[in-house]
Amino acid sequence: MPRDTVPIPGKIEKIEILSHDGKLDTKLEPKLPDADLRKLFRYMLFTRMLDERCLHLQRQGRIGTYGPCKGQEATPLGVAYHLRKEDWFVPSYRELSGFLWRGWPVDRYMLWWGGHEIGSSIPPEVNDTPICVPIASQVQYAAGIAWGAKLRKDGTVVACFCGDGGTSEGDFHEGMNYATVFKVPLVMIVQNNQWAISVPRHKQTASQTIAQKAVAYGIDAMIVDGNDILAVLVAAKEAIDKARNGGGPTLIEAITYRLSMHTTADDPKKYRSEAEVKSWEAKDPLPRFRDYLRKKKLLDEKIEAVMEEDIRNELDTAVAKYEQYRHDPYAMFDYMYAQMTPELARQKQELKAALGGDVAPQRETARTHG
Amino acid sequence: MPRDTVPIPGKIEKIEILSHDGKLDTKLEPKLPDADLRKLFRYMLFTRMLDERCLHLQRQGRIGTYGPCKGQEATPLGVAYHLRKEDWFVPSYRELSGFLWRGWPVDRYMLWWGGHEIGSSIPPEVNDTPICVPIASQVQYAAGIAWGAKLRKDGTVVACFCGDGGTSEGDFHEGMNYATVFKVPLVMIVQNNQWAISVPRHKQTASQTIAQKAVAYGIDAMIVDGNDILAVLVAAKEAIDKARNGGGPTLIEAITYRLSMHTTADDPKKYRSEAEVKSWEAKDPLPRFRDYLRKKKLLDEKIEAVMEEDIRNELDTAVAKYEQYRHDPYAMFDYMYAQMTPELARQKQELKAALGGDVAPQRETARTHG
Amino acid sequence: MTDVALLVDVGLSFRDDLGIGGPARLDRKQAMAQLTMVKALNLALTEVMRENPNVMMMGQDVGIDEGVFRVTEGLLKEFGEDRVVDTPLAEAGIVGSAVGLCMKGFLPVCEMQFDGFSYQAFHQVEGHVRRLRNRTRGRFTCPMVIRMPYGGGIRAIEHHSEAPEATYAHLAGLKVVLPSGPRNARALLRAAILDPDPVVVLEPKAIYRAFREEVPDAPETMPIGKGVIARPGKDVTIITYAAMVRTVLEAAEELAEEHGVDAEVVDLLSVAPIDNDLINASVRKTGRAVVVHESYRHCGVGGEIVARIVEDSLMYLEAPIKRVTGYDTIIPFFANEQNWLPSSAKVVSAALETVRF
Amino acid sequence: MTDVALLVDVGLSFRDDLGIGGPARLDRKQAMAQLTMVKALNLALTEVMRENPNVMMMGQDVGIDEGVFRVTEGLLKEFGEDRVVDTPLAEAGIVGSAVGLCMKGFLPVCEMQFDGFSYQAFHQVEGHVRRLRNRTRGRFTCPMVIRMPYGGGIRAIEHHSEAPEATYAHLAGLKVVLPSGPRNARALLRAAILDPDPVVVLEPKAIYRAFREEVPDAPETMPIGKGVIARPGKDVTIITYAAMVRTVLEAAEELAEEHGVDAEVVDLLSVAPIDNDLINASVRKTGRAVVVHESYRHCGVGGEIVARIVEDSLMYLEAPIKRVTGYDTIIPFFANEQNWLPSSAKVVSAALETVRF
Ligand SMILES: Cc1ncc(C[n+]2csc(CCOP(=O)(O)OP(=O)(O)O)c2C)c(N)n1
Ligand SMILES: Cc1ncc(C[n+]2csc(CCOP(=O)(O)OP(=O)(O)O)c2C)c(N)n1
Ligand SMILES: [Mg+2]
Ligand SMILES: [Mg+2]
Repeated sequence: MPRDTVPIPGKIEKIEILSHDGKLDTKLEPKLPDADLRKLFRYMLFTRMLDERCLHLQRQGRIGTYGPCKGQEATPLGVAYHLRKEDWFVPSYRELSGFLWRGWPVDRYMLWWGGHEIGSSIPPEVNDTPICVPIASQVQYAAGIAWGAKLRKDGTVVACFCGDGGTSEGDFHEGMNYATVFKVPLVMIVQNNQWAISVPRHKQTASQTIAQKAVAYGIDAMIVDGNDILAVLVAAKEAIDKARNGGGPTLIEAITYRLSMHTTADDPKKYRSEAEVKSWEAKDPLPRFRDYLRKKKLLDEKIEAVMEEDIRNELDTAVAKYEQYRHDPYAMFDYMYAQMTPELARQKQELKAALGGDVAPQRETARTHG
Repeated sequence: MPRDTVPIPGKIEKIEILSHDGKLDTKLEPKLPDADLRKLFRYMLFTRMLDERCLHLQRQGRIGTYGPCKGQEATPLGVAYHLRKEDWFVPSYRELSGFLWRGWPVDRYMLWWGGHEIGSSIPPEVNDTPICVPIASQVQYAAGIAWGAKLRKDGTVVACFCGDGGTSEGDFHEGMNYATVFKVPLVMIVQNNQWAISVPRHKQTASQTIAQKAVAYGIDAMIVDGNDILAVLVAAKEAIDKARNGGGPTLIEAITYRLSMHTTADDPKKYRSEAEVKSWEAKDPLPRFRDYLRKKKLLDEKIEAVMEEDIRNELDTAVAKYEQYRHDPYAMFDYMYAQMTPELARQKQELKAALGGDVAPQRETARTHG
Repeated sequence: MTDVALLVDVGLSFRDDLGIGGPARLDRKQAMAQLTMVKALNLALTEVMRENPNVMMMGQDVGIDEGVFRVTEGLLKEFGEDRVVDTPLAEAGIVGSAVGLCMKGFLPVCEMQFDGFSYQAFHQVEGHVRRLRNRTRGRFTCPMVIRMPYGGGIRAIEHHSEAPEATYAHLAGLKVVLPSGPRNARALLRAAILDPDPVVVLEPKAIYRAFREEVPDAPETMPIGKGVIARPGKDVTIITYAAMVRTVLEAAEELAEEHGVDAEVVDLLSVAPIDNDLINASVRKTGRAVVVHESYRHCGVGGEIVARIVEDSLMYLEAPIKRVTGYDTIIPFFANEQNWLPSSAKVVSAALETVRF
Repeated sequence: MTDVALLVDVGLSFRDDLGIGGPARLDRKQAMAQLTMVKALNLALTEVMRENPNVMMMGQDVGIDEGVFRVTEGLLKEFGEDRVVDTPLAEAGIVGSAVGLCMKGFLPVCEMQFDGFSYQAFHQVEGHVRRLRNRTRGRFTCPMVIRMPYGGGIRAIEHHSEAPEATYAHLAGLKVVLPSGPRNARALLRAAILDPDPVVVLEPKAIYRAFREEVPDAPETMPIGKGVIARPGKDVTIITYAAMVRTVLEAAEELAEEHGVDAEVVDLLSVAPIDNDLINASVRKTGRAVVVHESYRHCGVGGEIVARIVEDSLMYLEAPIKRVTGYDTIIPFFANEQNWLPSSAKVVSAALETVRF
């Protein structure tokens, strides 16, 4: 074949099950126990309400800058649902629904945004990694955890998340390459929410889809409507099962939208139209899932009201717990090394002297300084 | 389409024209002037002989560690042939044939391997960048040069080279992404010589071809037999023309083989079989092109003998020139900044004191130390 | 071997009469505007971009969003998409492609969105930006600027409060400047862009909007590598830079008012090159020194300053030199960051110990 | 808050009686083998990998090729592909995936093929490796080793002769060790692997095979952060580490023989933590100091050492402290690198100036 077109290897599948206008593909509809469906909804709602509460706390200066996840509740939840406890959930920072599902305490989430390291301290019984700030850097350790899982032959799977913007970083590429070369049990989910702060998806990469980046690593990909939790559940299950069975990584592009600002420091009006936001509000995962469950008679206004009330109470408790937290001003020295170095011991004494001797754990609200 | 396979966008073409056993696809055969064909051959031969000479110089301790390019002469040459003077040639380190075609002085090449910065100082009339040691880092500046060309609207094109191993680096990914997002006139050639030192191609990436990595960036790719200069000439022309006409980047995977060691510090017997090397020796680009030209009556043993004799003389002259080079021991201070800082001036004095005053330019052969 | 032609080429004129001092030396008669540092930096960018069509501004969200701190406000509108570029999310991509742009004669100003993400580009800075001139014996140069918000104090999340000046200053071939107020920020950024070599501009984000300063109408440059006396004094020299200049000046007031100690405050403005003469002249006068910076102490700029004093002025020293710095720990998440940062109180007690030694 | 359990867990026993000294202190009766540093490092790796199945060796060409310097000779054969891994060509990938392996309980030893390419992984080291324990309040830790051939002197091409110790030492959360001979190389690498925190091991490639040393049969560790007196003396303290220890010892001989100057040579072995007590004890004894290292002077480890001396022992100083270092230029391509590197002659004249001050 002196000159020929070579077929491009690989497969991209696209899955939508519950459309934003309520159309349901019953053939593809996942068959989950009713209780689970309701529980998923509760987590979705909880996420939405916690997110709102955090915005509120931020406005009152009770936490710092906050990065909301409104509109992106379905994807992390649908993925987390199919993970086992022993599996690993490796988030970026917009996977609140997944954190909650996995058992991350609510007050720890607030503590993170409130400027406390303890917010990164995942409870010992949960195999999550904390919020990861340097974009896409988590893809590298996700690949490493999954590699470790393969070496340990312990049958665990890693689900890792990043954003559409994250795919531009070298770390995304290197992590994907390692994961695929070593054929590790990794499910890589890109939450394509159309924006990386002010940079729209089409300025981020010239590829028509994010999913097709899988071709570069010789693996298959899926595109799901990331606002359709049913589609996410189906895609995630397939990818997780495949990973668990030694089939290696899958790339999932979840098409979604950041309905709110990038963070509370951001003003999205500067770079995107109201009309665009409106059009995506119509695709909001939460009402969509609610309507589905109502049709199934798993929800009604009364149940929802009780749910909301319960959640509100839980949030109140969590906020109270958050605000009771007292941090140790000297703890900065204590976790640098397993054994404190002489120099750090000396510097700890310096700080003690500066603070006028041993100071009891402090309560510093977000307003204390600045 | 609730569940569907999405076609993967993009196109990969494969081009072979002159097979290693002499079969020629006359329909695809590029129509170059006879003089150019002969000139190309002369450069190929020159490259081979210079490469051998450098190995020899290294063994005698007259240059340092040397990285040969034996077997990879066709690709850089075929690409460079279609570049205009104003275009840019951005190599890695195995593109000797291209350097020569572009007008890089032979003694400068030796000076580079002899440990002299002047070997990186490209003559002002040549738009080349010097040998680039950190793998794939050149892809980033190649993208930048091409971007600059687009901004300047000067109609120039950039041809950048890296190895199969290089595609694993984050820099390759980021550079390709920038080049494609900004749709710059870049032709990215990956010399897939099957090995990255001791790491075989299949351990470098799980993708079936290097070419398909283009899909990740939404562009087309070509696979050429990199040992077939006719195929390279055709592919390069198309990609360069496309770039020049605003069509954006193309990824070319040139399938070739490193016939020699990685560098003189390397022992390939540790990691690859004699049989494999033998099988590729049969595909050597040099005899293949020579036979083609002989069939065309553009070469015969006599012409070749004269050519070899001429080249040998040129190499002798270059070696003599190389060995006459005297470097200024203080030059290390002179090119750090446009204007020397006071601290560097002080340190320069320190060195002068240490060397016992102003020292004339030195002759340091590779054997002087260590 | 100095490339004088190039100096002229990019319009570099480090004439001394254009050099301005710190806040204490604003004595020329000119129309003045009261600007924050953000506005002053924006002004410098606008001015240089108007003067020289080769200057480009590139980075994440620097275009339509006008920078997350709004330093690039109005630039996209005035100069268009070719010159003010929203790049894909890759720091090494920004810096690496800027190296190529330099080879095509552009003067790119690269924004790293935060100090903590500049490390993603580190290998391009180390491997190419700082080496290009030397490696090619002047055939190619890298007249780019890498600017980034620097340091702590704004209650930001992890990786947004880093102080990497020593890391950059250690890399031969770079220049590293740190403005301490609106006026010198504008002058230093201008100087950095016009400089024929790569300059890292670390902009103390804690004072981006903390105060305003009079800034003259006409563009100014400052010589890179020269510090200023921010407050003259005779009892002890306190050497510092960036946001810490304010902290130290506050400490100096307290030292004067409460303790009768007259501190001289040196604002370095640049840590590579560093103003050896100024440091030593002041220490020779006072005989005592304290160094203050917010980055890690270990192998920080403070050690370098001490070594410079010891090399040139040991015999003038009447007391050990104290370093008041960030501790050798990860800078705490923001609830506790103020305990990590040098404070005016910490400076006062270090100065008193030094004076009372 | 120290994680004592973990210390015990990974078998760490920094008992003082196991601590060994420099070349001068090889006094225990044991079977000895004459090894080069490469062989000694190889021995350490082999020993630890035999003892602990969680130890992995990973990097470019560390498997079938046994490392470009052959430090990993025999490992693939003995421990198999799962534990000795030829990685794809991406340094951040090596270090970043190793962070994940740590979370799964492995103890990865990452090889950077050369010092000059470790910068490609810098953001992973800065952003995760050194932060993981603190960020998670001990939930996750990073007991990895990043080892690399270090420094100049082997006539290698560009980027193969870098000395990044100050860059790593400045990053709080890392430990940085630099062996100076086969025996301490083996002991330090072992200690680094067993250490519950990340350790950067910089292996001076100039002395990889330059000489042999007796190495006992039984595995040894050395406490990280402690230096040794490589040569006792009374007139001037010369503080150094890595390949420069040999250079300095040579200079010390010349000083003694030709100039009657008795130099004490301190081999730091670790620059983070740094052995403050040893440095100051020696300087208090001699009253004079010279610091020698091959990396850039500006913001290098030398400045830190001077600052430590000034902080603790200023009043013992009888002369300025000289720094003999690589210059603040890109290390020249190899034909001229010897003029850049500190030499025994440069050390002698600095020491004489200091003594005769
Ligand atoms: C390495 C790095 N560079 C820059 C930033 C600053 N930053 C924070 S979020 C963000 C955009 C991320 O976009 P995307 O990956 O699409 O995620 P999204 O915020 O949309 O969820 C940027 C540039 C960062 N956190 N890390
Ligand atoms: C960033 C970086 N990492 C490691 C190396 C060391 N190294 C030099 S060549 C090489 C292999 C390169 O393989 P490939 O890209 O396929 O090019 P080839 O040598 O086969 O032409 C390696 C690992 C380097 N030069 N740069
Ligand atoms: Mg996004
Ligand atoms: Mg190769």
